[in-house]
Amino acid sequence: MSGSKVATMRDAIAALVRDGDSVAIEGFTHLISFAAGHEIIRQGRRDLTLIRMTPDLIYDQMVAAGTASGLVFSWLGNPGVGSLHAIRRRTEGDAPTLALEEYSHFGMVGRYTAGAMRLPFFPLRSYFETDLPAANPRIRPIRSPYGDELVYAVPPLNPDVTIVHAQRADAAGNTQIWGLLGCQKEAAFAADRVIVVVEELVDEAVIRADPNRTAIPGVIVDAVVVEPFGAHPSYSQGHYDRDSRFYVEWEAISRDPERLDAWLREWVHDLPDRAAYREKLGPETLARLRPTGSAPSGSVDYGRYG
Amino acid sequence: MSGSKVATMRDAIAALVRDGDSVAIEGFTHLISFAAGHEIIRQGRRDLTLIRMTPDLIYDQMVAAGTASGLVFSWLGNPGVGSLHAIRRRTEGDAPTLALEEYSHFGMVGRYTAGAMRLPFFPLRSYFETDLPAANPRIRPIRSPYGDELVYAVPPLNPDVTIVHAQRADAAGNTQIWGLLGCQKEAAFAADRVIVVVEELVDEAVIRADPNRTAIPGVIVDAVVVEPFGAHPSYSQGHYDRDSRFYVEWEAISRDPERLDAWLREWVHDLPDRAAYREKLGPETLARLRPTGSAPSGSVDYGRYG
Amino acid sequence: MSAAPATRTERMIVAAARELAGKRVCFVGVGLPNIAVNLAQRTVAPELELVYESGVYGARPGRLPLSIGDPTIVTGATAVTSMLELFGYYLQGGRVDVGFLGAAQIDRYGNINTTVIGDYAHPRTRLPGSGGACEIAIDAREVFIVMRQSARSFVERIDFRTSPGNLGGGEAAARLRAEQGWTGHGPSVVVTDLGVWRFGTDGEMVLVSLHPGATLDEVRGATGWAPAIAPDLRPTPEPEPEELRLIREELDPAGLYTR
Amino acid sequence: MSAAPATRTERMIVAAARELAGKRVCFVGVGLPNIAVNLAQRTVAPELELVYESGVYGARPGRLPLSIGDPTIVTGATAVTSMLELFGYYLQGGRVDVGFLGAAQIDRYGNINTTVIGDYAHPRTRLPGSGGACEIAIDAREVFIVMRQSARSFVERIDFRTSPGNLGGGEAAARLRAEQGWTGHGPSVVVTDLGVWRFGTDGEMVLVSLHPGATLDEVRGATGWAPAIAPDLRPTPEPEPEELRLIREELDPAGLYTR
Repeated sequence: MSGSKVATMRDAIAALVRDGDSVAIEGFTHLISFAAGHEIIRQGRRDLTLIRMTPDLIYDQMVAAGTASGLVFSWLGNPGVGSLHAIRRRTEGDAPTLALEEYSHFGMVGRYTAGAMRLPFFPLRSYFETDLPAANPRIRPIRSPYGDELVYAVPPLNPDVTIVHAQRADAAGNTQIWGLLGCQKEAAFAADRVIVVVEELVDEAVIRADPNRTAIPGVIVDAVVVEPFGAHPSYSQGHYDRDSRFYVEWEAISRDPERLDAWLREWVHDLPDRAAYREKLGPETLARLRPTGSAPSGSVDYGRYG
Repeated sequence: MSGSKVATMRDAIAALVRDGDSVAIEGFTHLISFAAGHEIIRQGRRDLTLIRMTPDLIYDQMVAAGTASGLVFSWLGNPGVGSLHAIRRRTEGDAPTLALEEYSHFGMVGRYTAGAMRLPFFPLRSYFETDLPAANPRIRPIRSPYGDELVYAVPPLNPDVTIVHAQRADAAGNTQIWGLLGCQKEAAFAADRVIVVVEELVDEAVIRADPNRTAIPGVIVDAVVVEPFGAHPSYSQGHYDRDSRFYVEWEAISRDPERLDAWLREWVHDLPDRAAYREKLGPETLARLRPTGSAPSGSVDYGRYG
Repeated sequence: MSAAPATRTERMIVAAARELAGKRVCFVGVGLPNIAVNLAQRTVAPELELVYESGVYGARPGRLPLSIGDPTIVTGATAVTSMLELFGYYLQGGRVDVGFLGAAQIDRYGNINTTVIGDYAHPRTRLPGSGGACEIAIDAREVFIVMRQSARSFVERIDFRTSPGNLGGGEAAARLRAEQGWTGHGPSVVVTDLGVWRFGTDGEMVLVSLHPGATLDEVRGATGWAPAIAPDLRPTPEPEPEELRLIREELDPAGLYTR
Repeated sequence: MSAAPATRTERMIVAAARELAGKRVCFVGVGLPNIAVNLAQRTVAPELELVYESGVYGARPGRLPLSIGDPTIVTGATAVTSMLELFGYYLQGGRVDVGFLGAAQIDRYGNINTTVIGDYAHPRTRLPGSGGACEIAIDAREVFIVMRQSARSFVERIDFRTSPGNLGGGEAAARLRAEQGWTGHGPSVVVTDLGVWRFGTDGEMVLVSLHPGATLDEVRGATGWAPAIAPDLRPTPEPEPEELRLIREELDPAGLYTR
């Protein structure tokens, strides 16, 4: 419909992510844009407030690289494996140097939803009788106007930039996702600027053939970056598997600051872009992560009318 | 997974809809279960509170047939055509006999959502400076716990029964919809009992092939009724068109109480079931409403993993 | 090949369509607004994205839909979502530039009644109610109103305020909208079968152009208050032949709305 | 064909799985709970529907997922939804029968800490935090806790209350839950590598069975308070060979979690 928003990752990050921004790279396990995170590190952004339900390895790397001064999150770990040690080193002990703002999962989802809907708060039945509201005074009780019942509220979350990886988009940024949907739609609608990174750039007709599959409309998207394998070691349903082996290996890398620095040099700073990362991963890794077979959704018929 | 919930419409309505119930037959223009509404009329239910964002012809018919004592809604008309005269006759003038509880569209959606989420209220930016809160005291102002901003709240809506028409379900009630989604998911999750009426009963494998397409999981469904063409004169995307001609004709039928009674006799009371209605419509009408061609969504690949 | 002269309804549609020049995202109501928006997309606003409250974004209707939930607005659309997302993320989220509203009654400040004529509890006429109108009036960045004008519809005092316009005046309305965080700036234009009205800083509508064939006397007779007339009142420009052709041949060949 | 004797971890998994007999909808955590739930589905609870907080309902994992967002839980599932719907409609909506939680620290009332060891602002150890645990503890009809037991994890006083259990006692907890409209009735069982605990009406956990090989002295040494022991304390029934086979050959062949 409108002009193309296709850009290189370098140009998209340079134009849309600024020092001091709040940045949400969302995607629950699935479709995490490591490619964008690495480019932010390469461009030396500073003082970012990093927002994610589950900071995952990408924020451990971005914190280790010195991009961040704060973290907004709901679960801080290497799922099924262990810790994010770079983040822990800056949050434990007498003088933490990373500001934490902590919610539960539903609290974070509610915050994005309030942000997307321009609500001044989102109510939820959570936090009762826990220490979380004391730890984070932005979690506040609110009384129902019906029968005086008490629930809790969380405030809206409106990132300066939301970055989402997806299976496909057209040049105008109309974006489709299948598999885990996480809170990408809410995080994108809540944001001031949106970057979509995709496995495949497709014709507008592909999107329009299945409008129920569209997660993010182009009208809220500022840049479309085409970056196959851009979510590795996270995954893209149907394209490649989660590299669980790398998640296990990260435990030892992350535990040792020198090893972590060396890793960042080798896999981020010394590489010009994601194409070089893909090449460095090598054909064996790409082959190892290929799905064992296909599982087609099947096609439904919307019918022509007029 | 679990036992079959497939039932006839007669048995489903007999078992699950009781005199005095609040009943939501949802579907915004699309997928309105006229088949269920007609069976409720045939079984002579009384004193129902009928809930729908847009009461549409089906509630005009159900009100005319004497099933209802109240109406909860947000837009009362024959879309693009005119009025619902049976309902108007019971709501205009000095002695209205149908209790109206009135919201806006987003208010109704918020009510279902609060019902589905077990929230004591849903906040929205609506109703400011209108006469709606005075007309309906259940619309109440609420202050944000952040910065004292004022918004409005609507209370949760939890129908005794929600009835939803859909393109397909499996025998356990796992239900998929494409095209307009309305607020069916919210209305179903908010309800105590759920009846799903479908164009096609499909194997569980069809549902599991495209889990993102599932609107309603079987675990909240009480009965699955297979009723092809069960939404006429509403429509089922991809199966048949909206019978706009009938919507235009309804204006004159509805305006004249005697004609309306005759219509109810001919098309509801004197027919045993939906199969007879389909037959009475005749092959020409069915052919007229066939889509002019197919518009396949295309298939996406979820991939096999392990 | 000489076409029949434009009817008043056609003039209303063409004038409304031209207001959409340069607009991006438009919330479409059914009937007249729908024809105006589709005309605009084919003429002055090729980039226009159509949003329907039924859950459709970026519709490409293959025929003129009778209702805003017609299957023709679904097939080939950019996105089709639940109404929670449509109203929450698109409309309340502030993504809609222009909302179109009709009205049974309107007052000089653009406040609208689509609920009842008479008393709310014992109405003379029960109208459809808000639907999404109340939210559109509050959340769309600006509101276009399209309606036929008469002394019964342009009234000194509306019987029920369904959708807020400029409330009791422009300054107070602007202050309230800012204080309460409304996305919308309220009504910006009213297009009728007699002319085009805009709103002054005092929040009151002013007749800025008169359709050829209509007279000021006619306007005064069809307005329930002493209407403000712009000092530089002009005739509404004539519809182009192509605009009339599109309406008559493509958008409403049966003349369901335009005759 | 004689199998190796059951390890303590295997006893813990089998005991947890058996608790799921007759249950319908289970919210699965990763790791040990995941193996227990999958074992239950293959043995005592064939009707069990698996819910993952990542947005999956009715999963049919083709392999043991390392994370709760693994692609293998998506392909072939009954429904995959946004997290707003998963947490809002499924969990808070009251559709989950059993939620599984782990813990870094637990007290006698089943209150759980997964946030920090030490002071919140200056923690000795920063743990993952709530994730969905806080909501599961409040909304799931009942909560099963699976964790290894030691004097460091079974403590008199937890450092931070992430997920509420029976608060300060059974009666007060039941009253609060009713008053505040929680769907959940709180923790009903704690399965450890030493035995199985249930909760009395006073809200305190009571050891009801002891795994063969574990002793009461061991339990007391691994509990930071004087534990209540059921008068009819029994040995936990031995795992069946088929249960062990399923764990060893199908569910965790690499022994990632069970050795």
